[in-house]
Amino acid sequence: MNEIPLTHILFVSTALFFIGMYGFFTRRNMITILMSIELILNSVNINFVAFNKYLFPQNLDGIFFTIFIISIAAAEAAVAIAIIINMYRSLHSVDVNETSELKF
Amino acid sequence: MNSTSIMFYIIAAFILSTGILAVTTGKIFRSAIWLLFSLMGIAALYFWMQVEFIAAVQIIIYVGGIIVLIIFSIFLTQKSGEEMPKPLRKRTLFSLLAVCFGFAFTYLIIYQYGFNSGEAPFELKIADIGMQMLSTTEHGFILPFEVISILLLAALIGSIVIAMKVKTTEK
Amino acid sequence: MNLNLLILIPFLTAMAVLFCKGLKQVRAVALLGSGLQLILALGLLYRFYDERAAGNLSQMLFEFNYHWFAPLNINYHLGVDGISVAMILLTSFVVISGVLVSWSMDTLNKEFFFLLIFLSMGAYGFFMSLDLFTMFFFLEVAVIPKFLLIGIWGSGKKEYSAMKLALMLMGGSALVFVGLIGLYFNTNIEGAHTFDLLQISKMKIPVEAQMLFFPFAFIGFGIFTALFPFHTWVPDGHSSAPTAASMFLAGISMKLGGYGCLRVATYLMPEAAHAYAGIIILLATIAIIYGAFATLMQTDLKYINAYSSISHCGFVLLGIGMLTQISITGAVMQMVSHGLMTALFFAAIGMIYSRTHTRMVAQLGGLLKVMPFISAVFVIVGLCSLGLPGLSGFVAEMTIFVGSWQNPDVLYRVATILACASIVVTAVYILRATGKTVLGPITDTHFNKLGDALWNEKLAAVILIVGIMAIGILPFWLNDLITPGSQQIILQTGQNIMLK
Amino acid sequence: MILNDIFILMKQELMLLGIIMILLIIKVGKDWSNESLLNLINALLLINVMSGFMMPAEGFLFGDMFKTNSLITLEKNILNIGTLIISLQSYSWLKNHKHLIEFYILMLSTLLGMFYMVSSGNLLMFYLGLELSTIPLAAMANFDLEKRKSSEAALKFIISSAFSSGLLLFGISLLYGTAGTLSFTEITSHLTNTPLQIFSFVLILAGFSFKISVVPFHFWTADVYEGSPVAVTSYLSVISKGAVLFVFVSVLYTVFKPLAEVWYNMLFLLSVLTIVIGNLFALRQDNIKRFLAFSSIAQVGFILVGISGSSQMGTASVIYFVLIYIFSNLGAFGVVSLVSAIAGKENISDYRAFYKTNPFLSWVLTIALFSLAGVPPTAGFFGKFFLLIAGAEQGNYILIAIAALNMVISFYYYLRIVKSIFMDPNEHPIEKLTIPMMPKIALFICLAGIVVIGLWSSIYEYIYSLSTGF
Amino acid sequence: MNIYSYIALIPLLPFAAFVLLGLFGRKYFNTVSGILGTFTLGISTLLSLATAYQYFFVDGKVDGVFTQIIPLKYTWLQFSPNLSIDMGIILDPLSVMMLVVVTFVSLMVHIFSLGYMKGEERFATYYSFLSLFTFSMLGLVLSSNIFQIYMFWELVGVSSFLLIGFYFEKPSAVAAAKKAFIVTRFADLGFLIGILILSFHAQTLDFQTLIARLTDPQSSQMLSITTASFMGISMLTWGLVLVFAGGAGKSAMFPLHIWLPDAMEGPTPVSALIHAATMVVAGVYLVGRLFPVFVFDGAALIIVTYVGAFSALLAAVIACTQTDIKRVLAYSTMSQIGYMMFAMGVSGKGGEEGLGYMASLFHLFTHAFFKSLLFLGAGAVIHMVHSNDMKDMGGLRKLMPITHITFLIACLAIAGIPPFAGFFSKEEILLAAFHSNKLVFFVALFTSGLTAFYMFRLYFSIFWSKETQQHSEHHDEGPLSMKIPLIILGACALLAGFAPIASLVTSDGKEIETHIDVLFSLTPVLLAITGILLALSLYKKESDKATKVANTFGGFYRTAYKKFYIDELYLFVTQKIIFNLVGKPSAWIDKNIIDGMMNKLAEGTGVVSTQIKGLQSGKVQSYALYFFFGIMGLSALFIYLLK
Repeated sequence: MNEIPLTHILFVSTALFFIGMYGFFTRRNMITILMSIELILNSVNINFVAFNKYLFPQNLDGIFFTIFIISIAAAEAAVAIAIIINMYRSLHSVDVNETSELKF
Repeated sequence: MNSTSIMFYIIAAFILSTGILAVTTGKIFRSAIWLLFSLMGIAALYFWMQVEFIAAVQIIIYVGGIIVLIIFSIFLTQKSGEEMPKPLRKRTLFSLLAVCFGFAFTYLIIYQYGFNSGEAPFELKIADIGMQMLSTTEHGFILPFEVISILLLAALIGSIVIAMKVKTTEK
Repeated sequence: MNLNLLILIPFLTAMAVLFCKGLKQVRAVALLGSGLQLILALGLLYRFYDERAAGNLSQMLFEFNYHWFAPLNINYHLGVDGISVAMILLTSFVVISGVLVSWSMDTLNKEFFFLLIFLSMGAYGFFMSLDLFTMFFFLEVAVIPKFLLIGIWGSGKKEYSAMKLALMLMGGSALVFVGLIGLYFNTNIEGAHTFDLLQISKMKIPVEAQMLFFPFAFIGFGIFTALFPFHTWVPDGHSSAPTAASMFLAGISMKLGGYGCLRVATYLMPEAAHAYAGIIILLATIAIIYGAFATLMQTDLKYINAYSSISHCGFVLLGIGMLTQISITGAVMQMVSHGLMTALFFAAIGMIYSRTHTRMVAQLGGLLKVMPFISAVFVIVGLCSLGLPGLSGFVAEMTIFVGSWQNPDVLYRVATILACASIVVTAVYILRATGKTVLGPITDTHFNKLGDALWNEKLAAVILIVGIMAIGILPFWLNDLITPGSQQIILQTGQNIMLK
Repeated sequence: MILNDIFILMKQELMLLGIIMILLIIKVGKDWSNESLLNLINALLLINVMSGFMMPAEGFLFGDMFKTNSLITLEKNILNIGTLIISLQSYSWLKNHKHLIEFYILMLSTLLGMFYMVSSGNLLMFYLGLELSTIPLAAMANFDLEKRKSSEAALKFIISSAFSSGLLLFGISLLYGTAGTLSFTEITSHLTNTPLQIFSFVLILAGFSFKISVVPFHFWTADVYEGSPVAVTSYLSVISKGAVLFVFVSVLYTVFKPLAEVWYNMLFLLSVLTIVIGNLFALRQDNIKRFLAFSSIAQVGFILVGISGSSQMGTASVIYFVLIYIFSNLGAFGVVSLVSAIAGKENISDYRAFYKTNPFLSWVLTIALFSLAGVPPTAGFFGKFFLLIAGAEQGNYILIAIAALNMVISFYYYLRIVKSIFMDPNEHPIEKLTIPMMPKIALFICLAGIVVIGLWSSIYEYIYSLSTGF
Repeated sequence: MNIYSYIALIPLLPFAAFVLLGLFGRKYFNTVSGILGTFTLGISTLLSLATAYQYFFVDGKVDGVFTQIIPLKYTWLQFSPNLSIDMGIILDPLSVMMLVVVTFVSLMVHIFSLGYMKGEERFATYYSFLSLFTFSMLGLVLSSNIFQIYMFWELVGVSSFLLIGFYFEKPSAVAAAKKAFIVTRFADLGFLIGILILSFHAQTLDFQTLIARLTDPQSSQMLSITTASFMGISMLTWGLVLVFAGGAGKSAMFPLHIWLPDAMEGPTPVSALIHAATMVVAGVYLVGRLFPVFVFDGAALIIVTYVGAFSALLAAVIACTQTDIKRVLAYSTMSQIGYMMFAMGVSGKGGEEGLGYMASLFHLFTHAFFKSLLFLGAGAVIHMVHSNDMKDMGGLRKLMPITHITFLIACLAIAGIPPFAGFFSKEEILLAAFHSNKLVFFVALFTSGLTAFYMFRLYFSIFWSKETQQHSEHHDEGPLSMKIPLIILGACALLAGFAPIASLVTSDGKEIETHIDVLFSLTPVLLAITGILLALSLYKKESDKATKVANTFGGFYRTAYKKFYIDELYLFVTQKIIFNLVGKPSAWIDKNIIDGMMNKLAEGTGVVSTQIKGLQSGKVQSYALYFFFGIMGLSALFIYLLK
């Protein structure tokens, strides 16, 4: 296990983070944007777990942080989806580009 | 290079490739499925890192909860299999540049930092998690636990209010 | 003498005005309040002489010091010297006549008088402040009411003018603010900073800091007093404002700037004042000459007075820039004189306008026949403006000229000569305006039906004329009042070019 | 013993929890009329405000999860007062709202989140508090359920804040990776000027900046402010912002102290950007809420100037300014909310000739705007003055000069509204509004605050005595 | 305090009259205001005569020399410990003589106006202005301080403005008033700067001290003013020349004379008072006052000489061509003042050298009487004919005998025919010129011939020429109040030449011996008679001889008739150059460039604001992108660039 350097794991998380970010920037569907955010949060989770495990094993701070992030992600997703659904009712679309009534 | 490391690279490749697919696929339902795979890959990574508890939570909440929620919402708002509108080309270009640059930059910094692995062995006991979760002392997480419960309550109420609108509009 | 009264009375008057019903009550209260102010100001003058006669030689009299914001060493510190007393007198004269002139203000009268009196409170506070923070506070108090006064009760392109005025003055006060902050952080009293004017004057501000912050403070205050090329708010602002507001604007508010230039910029940063004197004089001379020539071309009476104000306020700056005791005395005199004079001028223009409904010189004519009183006022103020002996303008301008001449630098001499030359141009435009408006044949037959000034207008004019003549005929009291103050400033600058 | 501590140290949070519980019970129980509910809730909030001032205590709870002292108590009290005012002001809007109780539950839970955030002693609690104060707010933004704009605002808010919290988390995780701890006090000792730590700091700074809408992290602000119900907008702009500012100052001053040189320069840059961009955008807005959004962005720029002073005065001035800002902004929002709720108009052009029909409201709005602009004798003048003094303490006069000159631009747009109210003619001005009791009380409180907080120096001196410097 | 304290009353009485009449006259006692004004002035006149007696004959002389007495002095404005404007009274031969002249002529004019201005609606106003003028003029001549004189100088200017513009409904009157004021104002600018220069170096504003310091070659002040120079010319010269410029403006010397003819728009008595006898000689008075200093600076005196001589000639030439009787008189005034000026200029200090000084003031004295007489006579004529143009007149000698006789006396006086007043004074002037400057002497000689010519041209045109007089309905010469002054002044014009000015008013206070050199005086008298005869031949009878003569001069005549186009030149300079090249550009620059800059600044901000609105596109993903850029930018900046 030790032969995998920590940076490799961080490579995965960073890459995932930017993949999520790319999705966030380009996707036009609100739900897929939400999905991209999940990717971002997951990459953070990997970071926390990896750091906790390989660098600071004395405490469980990272692990706990991960747990809380996961729960918050759930809450966030719930509210976001509620809003999206509400939005969909009036807009009849989930294209984020169409939600630009408020601008300038 | 032993089997665990090979395992790691396989998992890593899986996570990233499904992740890329999840954000690029044209069909939304497929996208959700790719996301599901990616999240499961992450769970596998947790397993690989021997933090089974997190892996379990990951599967339960993400795969069992959030993805399901997302798929429900997809069904509510979309016909499955329908092609999503293509992203704007200019935005794609910019995003790609930004993301590539960002990634290179970030990883370079991380890489240069030179993380060293700690000496102490890491042992994760689920009992510890339970104890600390409800402990009120130093490194006890009861307060965050309570806070998150309020957050979930509030999120619940908020979602209900917003989603409950159905009746009023249809009247 | 409690100086707080001079802030309290206007404040209470303003508040009382808000609770009045109907024009009659409102104006009665406003008149009462401004009358009280006048009495207080005269009382202050009397008490001031009294104290001085009794041998009280401290720089500031009637000091009141309250520790306001202790952590920042900000004090509510009031006190007066001769210069302040002169400015306070000026303010009280203009305020009461401003109230009288607005006697029959028909729209939103309550608000109008409230703002007027509120503005005067700012002016009083400013002139009495011995703490830079308090000073700045009152400076800004005096700005915003003008915006409303012009914007609501003005005429012509009033919104534009009001906005322009407010923004430029606020810009000025922003610069002042930077200057004040710079001063503040360069003071040191046992590790703490201070805003206290007297304390700062006693310590040495590093010369580099002075060189850096003097322009901020001076230009900032200069904008208030129509420093070229930041004078453009003057014509529009003055011409769009209602009569009383024009009077306040030109009579009081432009003086805030001159006073600030003197008391803050020059007094506290003497070395920098010397270093920048050339530029100040250059700008002041340009303002004087250029303002005068620009006035020549104006066709609207209010514009004429506004541009002439630029020219006249240039004298104030010139006097300050020359940095001799006489010229500074002259600058203060000019502030007082111009304040009274321009207020009267605007009052006269307002009276004419309210009757003939035009301010264009070309459309007016022969008013002496139908409204002799107003015309006489107009002529008197015109003569004061062109510096007729016996009226205040002469005394002030001559003091400045004599003072400026004491500065032996050739270029300064040239500036002085140019400034002197402007009095010829002044004569030209004043006589043009007077000749066309008051004299000559009546241009419009309906003028024949117009009446002369009412009692309130007469009273307002008489009050101001009394002020003008009190200075013009008996200038020594004002001179004696101001001179110790200007002496103090000159002593501060360290180079007394005064004749020995 | 610990229970006793909890009661004493966490009394403000417990009060809120109690109110939330009461509301839940009422919700589950029988139907109340909206009026009586509002009366009850406002009474409860009043009690909440008053109880905040009682029994001040100092200490830590649950390790470093929760800390409190008189400054933190004061900050919470300020937030409490603001919430009460908003609640009073929203009377007209809430009176006819079906989900009154839910609104309050959400609002109070966000407030609770802010309290935890303000009291947090480590990154986890900070993050949770932040999320607790954000996610329900998104739901609240959608509370004009019928309006598309409202849900658009909510959507933008939740998406943007999720994004920003993703970045913030990434930063936190990197910081955790380099410091090995989540505790504020311990992080400080692990901070060195390594690029990674600076990077993580930037990410965290961005997280903060997002919440307090610092340019270029501010873009959501205007859209969300415009679309949300006025009550939510005002809540977002004063309470949520204020809370994050409180944390921001203390985090910068204590946790990131070793990086002071870095963040000082960053704040310089950001504050200039924020003031300028905020001003430039505010110049040409017509929707008054959107306008207030940009003006509040510019205000934040000024606050950053004050923060950059990094001294006791900096802390004090920021808190003082937030206090003033709450009263001034709520004064403005109070009027806007009344007009919006009763007349349904939100454009500046609708306010033309407002003075003819509603002199009282006009004066309140004008004075509030003057206070925002920083015109004496309103408190805003003192607030801004002290912020800039604090900012100048580092000797950065360029920053002060830029800020001071930008104040002139800001004058322009504040005066523009005043001009509309007083000077512009209008064929169809907003009709004469009858102001219900509660909003009226709220307006008077705001007016009193605007006047008193500035002139009465004891308030500033009190805050100053509690503040800690660098 | 001493016995002369009452002198303060001399100016203050008219001032009181001014205030009283100005404030209440018109409303409450319009008709009697003339009497009131005249009465107060009468008291002043008596007082000044008493003063003259007291000073000249009782106690003015100390050791055979007239001394300056300062009976009163109050500090009016203390600039600095040694620089102050004092309000004081100075008594010396010069001021006492002027006191008499001013009060006396003013009194005559007051009396004359009683009849002349009768029925005028603004009768009280007229008298209040007259009183104001008298007050100012008296203040001027009594001033003990150079700044004090400047103040009264200005007041005189303004009262002249008010009086010229008295008929304010006439645009030409208003224009003339404006012109007079502005031109003299321009000159006063020089005066002011001169004062600044002199007072700066002398370190005093007080006449006595100033003169004492600037005439003592050893004093440090003298040293400072002569060593300091500007453009190679010493400050003393500058100061004196500039002061003289002020005097030249008031005294209508070339090239600042253009206001004087126009000033005739005012009521004729006013012209008699201000523009003949008193105010216009203020310049001479000023030079006389500072004469001790002038003597020390040859350059300044030369300028005074040539300006005076040239003005005398120029005015005489123009006067020959004018047809408006008042304008002819105006130019003759200018010419005579030119005499006084160059007399000052050719003078030296003390004894025989100081003849010019004495002659100048002597001429001032006599001129005051005959010139005011001429004006009042012209006023009487105008009163009757209702026209200023000599073409409308003629043959009036029978209708107005008193006027005719007195006018003739005055004409003879001005022409320098013995034994009329003008002869004596002019004689002294020519003598002084002869002794020091031949060129000037010949100019003066020629001018005196011209003077006789144009005066008699005037005289004949008015009183002879046409024999029948049809356009006048009332054959009355006017009320008694108009006749009495004419008679009194006529007597003065006849007798003033015998006044002992030579023994009283001299440059050093000592008496000088004068004697009439018959041989010397023959030439000018003959010349004058030639002039008279020429006029007689041309204008005695109505004929076209005069036009023929004019035609022979052709272009020169026209140019002279057009006053050498100096007015047009001024008009060109002021209207075209000052207005178009300075005034209009200033106004334009102000409106478009400076104000435009401010507006553009505001506009620019608005434009930028509109330009960047695209940033706020409403698309949440763009926002996120900017967010991300922000982070990347900040980190890149602070990690790599600012390390």
